[in-house]
Amino acid sequence: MEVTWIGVLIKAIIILAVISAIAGFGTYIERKVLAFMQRRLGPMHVGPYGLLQIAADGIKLFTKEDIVPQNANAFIFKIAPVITAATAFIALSAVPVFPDFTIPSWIPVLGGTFVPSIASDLNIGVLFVLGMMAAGLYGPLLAGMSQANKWGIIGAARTAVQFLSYEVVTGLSILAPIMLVGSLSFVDFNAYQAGGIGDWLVWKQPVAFVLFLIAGFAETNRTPFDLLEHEAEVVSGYATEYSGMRWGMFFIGEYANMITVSVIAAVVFLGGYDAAGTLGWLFIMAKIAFFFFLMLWVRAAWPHVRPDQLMWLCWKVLMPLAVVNIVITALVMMV
Amino acid sequence: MYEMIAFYLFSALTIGLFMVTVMSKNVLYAMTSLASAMVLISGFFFILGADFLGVVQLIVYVGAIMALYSFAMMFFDATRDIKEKNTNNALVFLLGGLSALVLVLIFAAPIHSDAIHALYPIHEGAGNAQDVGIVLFTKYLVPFEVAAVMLLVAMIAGIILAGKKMDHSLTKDLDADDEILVVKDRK
Amino acid sequence: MENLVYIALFAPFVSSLFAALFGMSQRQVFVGIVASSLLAISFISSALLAIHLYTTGDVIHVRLMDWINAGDLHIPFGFIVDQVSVTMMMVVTLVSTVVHIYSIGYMDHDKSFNRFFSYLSAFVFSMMILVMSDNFAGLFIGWEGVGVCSWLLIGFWYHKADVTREENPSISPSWAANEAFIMNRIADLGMLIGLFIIYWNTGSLQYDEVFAQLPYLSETILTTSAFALFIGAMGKSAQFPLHTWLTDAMEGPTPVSALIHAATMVTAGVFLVIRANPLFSMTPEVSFFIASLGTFVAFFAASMALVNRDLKRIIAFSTLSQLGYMFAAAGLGAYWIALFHLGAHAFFKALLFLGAGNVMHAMHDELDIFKMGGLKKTMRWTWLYMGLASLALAGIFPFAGFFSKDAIIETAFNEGTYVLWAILVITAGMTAFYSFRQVFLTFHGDERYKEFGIHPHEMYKYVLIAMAPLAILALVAGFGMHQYEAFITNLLPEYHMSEHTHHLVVWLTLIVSAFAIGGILLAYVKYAKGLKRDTKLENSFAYKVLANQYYIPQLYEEFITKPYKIVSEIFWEKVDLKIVDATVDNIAKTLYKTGDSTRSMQTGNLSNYLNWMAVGGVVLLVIAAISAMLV
Amino acid sequence: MIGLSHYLIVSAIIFSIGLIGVLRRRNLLMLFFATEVMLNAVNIAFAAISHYYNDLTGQMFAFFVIAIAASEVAVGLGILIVLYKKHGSLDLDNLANMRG
Repeated sequence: MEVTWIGVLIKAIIILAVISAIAGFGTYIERKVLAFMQRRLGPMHVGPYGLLQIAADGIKLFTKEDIVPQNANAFIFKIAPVITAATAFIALSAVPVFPDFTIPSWIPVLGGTFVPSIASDLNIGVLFVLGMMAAGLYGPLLAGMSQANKWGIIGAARTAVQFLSYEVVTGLSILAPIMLVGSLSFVDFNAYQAGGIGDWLVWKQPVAFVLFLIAGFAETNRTPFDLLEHEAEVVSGYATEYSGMRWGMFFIGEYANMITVSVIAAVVFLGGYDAAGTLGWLFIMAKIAFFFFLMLWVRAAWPHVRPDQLMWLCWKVLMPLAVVNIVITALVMMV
Repeated sequence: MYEMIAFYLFSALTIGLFMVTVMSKNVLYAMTSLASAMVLISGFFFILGADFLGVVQLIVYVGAIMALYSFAMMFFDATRDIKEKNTNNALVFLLGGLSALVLVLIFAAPIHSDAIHALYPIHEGAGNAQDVGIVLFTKYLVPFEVAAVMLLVAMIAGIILAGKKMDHSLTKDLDADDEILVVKDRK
Repeated sequence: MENLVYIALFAPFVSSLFAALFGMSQRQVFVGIVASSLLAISFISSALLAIHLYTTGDVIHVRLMDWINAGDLHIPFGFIVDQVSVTMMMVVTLVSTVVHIYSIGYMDHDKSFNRFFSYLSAFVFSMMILVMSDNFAGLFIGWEGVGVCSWLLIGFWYHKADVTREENPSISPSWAANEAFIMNRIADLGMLIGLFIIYWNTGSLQYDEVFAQLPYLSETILTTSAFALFIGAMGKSAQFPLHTWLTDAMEGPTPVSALIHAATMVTAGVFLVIRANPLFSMTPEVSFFIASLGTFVAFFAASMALVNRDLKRIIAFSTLSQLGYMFAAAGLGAYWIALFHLGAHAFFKALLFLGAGNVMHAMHDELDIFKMGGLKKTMRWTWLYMGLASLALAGIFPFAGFFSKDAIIETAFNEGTYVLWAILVITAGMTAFYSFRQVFLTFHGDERYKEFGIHPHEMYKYVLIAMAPLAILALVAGFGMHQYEAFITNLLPEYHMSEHTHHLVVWLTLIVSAFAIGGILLAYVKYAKGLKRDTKLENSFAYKVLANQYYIPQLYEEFITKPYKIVSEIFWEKVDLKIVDATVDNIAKTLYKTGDSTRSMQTGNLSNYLNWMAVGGVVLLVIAAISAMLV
Repeated sequence: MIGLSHYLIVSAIIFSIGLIGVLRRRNLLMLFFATEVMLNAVNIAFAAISHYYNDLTGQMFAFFVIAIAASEVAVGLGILIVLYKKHGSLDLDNLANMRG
């Protein structure tokens, strides 16, 4: 099927709309899941089972006063959240969120348009996503540096340290599957594991899978690695001075990144959208949902780590493990 | 058509952003514009079919090098405008402009390209990453290894330079807050 | 068998390295013992090789590695064990083993004991390379190697200060070492030229390939190369006019004199002529020149030995004289006789030197035989050894010297060169005289040393025992002459006396023996009862000329060293100072001035530097643009 | 149609911008930034030549330039921090100890 610009546009719109919605809905889910795990009810007052809480939060965020601190560098302060959100969505553009499909011909105007699985199928997709996620660190970084606030600066410093360090682990851990597949394209990853559950790379690369997940938690700033905005230590880190929709953008970016990591983990290690058609939809959605749930679950189950423990884990445990994994993979492939 | 639009867009943006980098008095602006211009330069690389180079530009330049710069900036005061004596601005712009003019003249002149042949032609069909890999690990293996060693050496040098006695100043016993108090006392 | 070759070759090397490990440390006896043992191993290997070669006749040719491979030049690191080299190996390893053991006793009180063994073993290694190499390049390496070791060993006591020529004719050990080295370098230049000519014309330096090509070369080339090679041999074997270094080399420790400057290294020249015999047999003029020069040197050196008072110098002159004999034989085509004399001479001359070392040791480094006498009482064994060696040197039946020297003199008669024959016969008489003059003055007569307060004592037992093999060989080696002839002529050309000579052989032998015995008797009459100095004779012109070595060292100094120094000074003052140095100084001055005038550019401010750099860059760009436009 | 000259001209302009930055900046950190600008300009030229001559050598050189930039940052920033601790400023005019 030929990829047309209309198809790509539709895909882009779908991604933007769906992910933004998920980001909002995600907060609700997160609160609910955490609540259940802590034997309480969570949001219950707005709407049935608190379902309208999302709308209430949205209204609150949009209507809240937009504060720019006096000594802050206003311009940078304002664009920093945009960078976070933008890089997160750009990264999603190279990820196969859903399988490709054709819009049924009975729909007027758009009928018969082919919508590709990936908005832009780069042949170096994996690296591109990693690169964009790396660029995403500028959001928190600039936010922290521009706001003339010590908590902010500390948060920014932690951002740089944590993201830079864990990028190494992410890259190295995903290198081993890349070596096995011999391609950097997500489509090839999917095709490599098309043979069913037995072909999933998680069986061949369990170490890489675990390492990638751990690094993914750090890259998306999730508990137990959420040192960038750890309330008990740095108030709210890089986001201390933010309010309203600017703060909301950080939030959307974070959720989008969570979804990106989930998608990568699902496509690279758990077979992706292996079965064509409707089942593929369901499968990948289930996998992504599982990883999303896993993140919440971990948040409920684990305490924070200290920054020095974070670095220790990265450079003295994960990175050597990742390198050893690569070497072993290479040896096995060579033999 | 797309290529042309992209090229002119990227050119205008990068040139503008780099101008900001060079002219701005504010370190944050300079850093931000430099980083974003580098992202745009990776766009150039994608247009030129050098996908792998583009991604490397993103990951290494934007993700690591510029991040390191910003990390280092936290040691200095980033929000304050930097004051520089700008003597001889005329000379600077004359030199810069002249070099730009001459370079442009040289490049705009017709190039005799007949004599130039591709030594490592790009394979049809294979992706850019494969091509790059093949050339990098055959013809450029030794430079590659040397570059690796160089990076290792640079890393060690960086650690030793910056890591030694990070917690106290070599010259001053007072930290910044105390200094302000001292100034106030004098008044 | 191949392993034996390597053991024989490298055992001395290992020994040298081992001793060098302790080179800077205190005297350690075990260093000497280990070195001697390794040398003994080398000797045993050589002996086994010799037996193998004697019984089976297999020439062993090994190739260690490719040494030089450049363009058309292929020189392997190859070694050959044939009849000639095995003879040399036997002689070298035997004498050096004895000398090593001897040195343990002789160098007992020297603080550089370990260093001495390192040098000595290094010398043996170089000598083994010299004799075992299968090509001229390897020979040359060994040749230079022994030169260096000789330099190190002559100058072993380098700390001794220079004195005047009247006080000590060789001035100082380091002076003597330099003299030896420089003279050898001059001669080596000749040898190098010879090698170049050979390589240029035959395209190889391998002995067999070179010799196979010889018949196709022109007369001139053969003559030039043979002569050039012989110049090298002249230097190493101290033939006239490059002979002065050998007597001065006696400044080195006596074991060194015994090993290097009597038995082995100085015979390298003879070895070269023997090795290259196909070349020399094709150039009769050069060969005859060699024979004449050898005869002349034999006589010339013997004449100087007649009047010398220095124990070691007398033996050194006799070495020169015997080398002359060897060259005479080799020049007359009797190569195997020359080689035989070489071997026999090595045994009794080493013995003689070692005996002299004993005397020196006993006399506290006093060498003047006029101050000795009557030492026989205290040094019976040494007296026995030296007497025996002197008998061999004088050529008295049945000692080794008799057979070999007699054969040489017969050869001279056989070739019809009666003048040479006559000189050699007279020289034989002189040899006997000076040898026994020395023996009688040293060991007989009144005990003149007493007035100098010296209490002589015999050398250590083990040293005397170690010298025994040399004494035995000096005694019996001559009887193996016929077996040796059969063995060596497998490789070297045979040499037979003509029918005419054969008839006269008894008479010839008697004439020579008569001269020899006459010499001994004369010495006995003059010196056995004690020293009676004849002032009239000592003041005569001839005596003075001989005592001053024909004034040759003085001539060299006057006509070579001094003019050279004057020329050097002129060049130093006129050329070096005024032209070369001035040019360099002016360059520096210009740079200084430029620096001074442009110093203000260096403000220490990086920005300014960058501005300058940019100016330069823009200028280069403009030049590039303009040149591109012009082309 | 975009040709090689276009890229080279953009590259030259960016390079000159970097040059201007190098010349007029007195703050060492900003000097580093200007250097990065120049390096990037060269990388564009490399990639463009690589593309138009169908030869990967240009890209290879761009990779090595990036590697060099990374090393430069590691060492350079270390030096900057040491300088800052010692002098309390990164201004070149304060560092002119080497007056000839």
